[in-house]
Amino acid sequence: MRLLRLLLVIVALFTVWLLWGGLYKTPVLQLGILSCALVAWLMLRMAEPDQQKYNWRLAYRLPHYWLWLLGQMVVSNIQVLRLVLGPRSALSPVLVEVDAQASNKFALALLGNSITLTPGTLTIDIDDNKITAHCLTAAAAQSLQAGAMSRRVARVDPD
Amino acid sequence: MNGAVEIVSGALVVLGSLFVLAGGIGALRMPDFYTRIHGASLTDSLGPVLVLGGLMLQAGLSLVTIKLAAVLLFLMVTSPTASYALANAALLAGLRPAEMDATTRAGVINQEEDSA
Amino acid sequence: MTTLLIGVFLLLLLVITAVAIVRSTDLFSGVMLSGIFSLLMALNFFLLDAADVALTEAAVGAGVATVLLLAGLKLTPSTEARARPVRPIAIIVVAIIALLMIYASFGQPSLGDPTAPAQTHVAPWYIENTPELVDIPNIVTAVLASYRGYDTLGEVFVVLTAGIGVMFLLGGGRGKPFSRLHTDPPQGLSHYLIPKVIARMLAPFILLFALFIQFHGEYSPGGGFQAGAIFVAGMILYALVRGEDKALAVIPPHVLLWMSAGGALLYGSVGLLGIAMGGQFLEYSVLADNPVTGQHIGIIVIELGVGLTVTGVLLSIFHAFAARD
Amino acid sequence: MLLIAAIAILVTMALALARALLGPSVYDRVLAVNMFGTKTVLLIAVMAFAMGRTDFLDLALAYALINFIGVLAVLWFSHQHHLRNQSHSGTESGDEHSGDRQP
Repeated sequence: MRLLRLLLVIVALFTVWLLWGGLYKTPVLQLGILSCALVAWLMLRMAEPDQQKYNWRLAYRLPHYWLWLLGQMVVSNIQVLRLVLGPRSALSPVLVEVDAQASNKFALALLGNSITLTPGTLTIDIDDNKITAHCLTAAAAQSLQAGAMSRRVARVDPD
Repeated sequence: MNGAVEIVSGALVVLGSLFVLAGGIGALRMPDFYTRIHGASLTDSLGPVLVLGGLMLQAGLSLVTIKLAAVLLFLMVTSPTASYALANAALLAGLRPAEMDATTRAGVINQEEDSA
Repeated sequence: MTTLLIGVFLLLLLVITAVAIVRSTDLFSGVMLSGIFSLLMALNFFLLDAADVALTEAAVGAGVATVLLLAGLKLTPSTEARARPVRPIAIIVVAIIALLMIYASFGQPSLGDPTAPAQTHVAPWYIENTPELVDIPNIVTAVLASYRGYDTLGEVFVVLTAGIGVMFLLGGGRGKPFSRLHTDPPQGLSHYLIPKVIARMLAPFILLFALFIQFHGEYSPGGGFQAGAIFVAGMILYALVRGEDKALAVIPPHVLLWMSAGGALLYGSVGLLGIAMGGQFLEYSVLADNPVTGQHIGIIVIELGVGLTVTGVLLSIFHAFAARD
Repeated sequence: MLLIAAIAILVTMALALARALLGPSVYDRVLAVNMFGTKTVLLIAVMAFAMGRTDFLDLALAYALINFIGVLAVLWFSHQHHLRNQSHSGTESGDEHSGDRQP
């Protein structure tokens, strides 16, 4: 089982190698397979006992989430664009805490980075499953605390 | 390459670069450090998506597009991480956000001491 | 034309950054500004079509230099010592030399001048003969690894010497290459969740990209120096996030030392093998029946040697700095 | 089109450099470096297309992968500084390296 996982990792890495390369000559491909094996071996040495297993279902759930995130990014970018070009008095920076609905590491990191990626909200600290976010306006803080993003993330990678 | 794709991709690239420019203005105009990160994050979110997306349209279905997609993917993963690390480093050094809510302030400081 | 204008604009920013670096007495700010300097340099190299050099600047400047400088800054006070007032004679000497150098630069052929000696004799020879003699698309690699293999061997030994010097200055003596005064409290950013998760996701790709650059050196920008620096960046990422102890468990100190010396040794042995097979030192053509195949083998092996030495030395230097308190 | 984008990115670089020079805190400078990195990736991508040298995209990929390590090193540096201040003096936090120091 473990060998199978390792093999799968090597195949995945080699696919990335092929997609980067565009150069398919035998010696380079042989060295490529060796390189992928070396990286997989180093990954094995770097692995932590407590680490989360990759969830293969993410492969089709994540793109769906990204599309939704892209929409959010468009909306919030336009909002912040107005704030940047408008008067300073429109700013009302505030710190809020957001509860993450899924508490595994990947989901927390995904939520934290999604909050940062939508301008107007910025993750500045994570404690257990509470994320402290710095918001540019009270309105941004409210929409963040409404929890739509947290629920989406929980659906992508549930505990 | 037909004309319509050319025009759309050019428009995307220019639009994206305008967002990038707005991010630069934001980083310069915002009043304090934490709000400046917000300004700068305009550069890090939609700007690259539009610019690299536009270039991908131009390149069509090829290995160049895949490489651009890889660049975009890695940027989208690393830049918020960098912003978080930066904000956290500033917080750790005692740089406080302006106009902070009193209750959360206590919460943040406690957390910081626990983790250290 | 537009490329030229963009280049001039970037050079302008470069001058401003350089002046700011000299003027700032806060070392931390200096480190950050030199990060910007490095990015600007890389862009300039890129605009001049020197992708190999730009990639080196990118790999060293973005991944390794900032980290090493910060690790060094950990051991020093954070502001620059007050400089002694400069004596007038020193200013006069510097001014005269600067004027002489500017005057001498008028005697040089201007940038890209087609009648310059380098363009009329050396470069055309490389461009004409590389497809036949070495048969690899990236002529820069052919020049670096084959035509000027002696120079590159020298560079590898310079890197190795630098590494040995740092080991002697900062290391912990025989058998203990990296002194660690205490491992408690735990080092690294292991309780920062986002960097930890992201580093775990990205580290394999950085390492893979480094090896990709290593083995595509003959075809596209890259080679041993760039690959080594990027590989080290990946390992440093792991060390920053998990702690240096964990990183030393993945690639132990003695392996690092073997890599540093072994890479240079590998390079030198290829040269000696050339003599043994009836050629001259670092003549790759004799390594196989077909001279072109021999060149390919030679270049791949010496690039590997370069990559090993650069990886071993840079990572050792990082650990030597990071282990000091 | 690509040229307009390149100019916008270059102007943004100048703005980021201005932020780096103005400070006021050291973290503003780090922010500027970080912005500069993203802009470098974008400028390389745009210019690679403008110059017709899309094989140079490896450079953009290298930056996209490793540019954030510098900022993580800043967090690492601050963290170690913080720990050291706590263990040596027992004061509540590392204000010595605080933000609003002038260069």
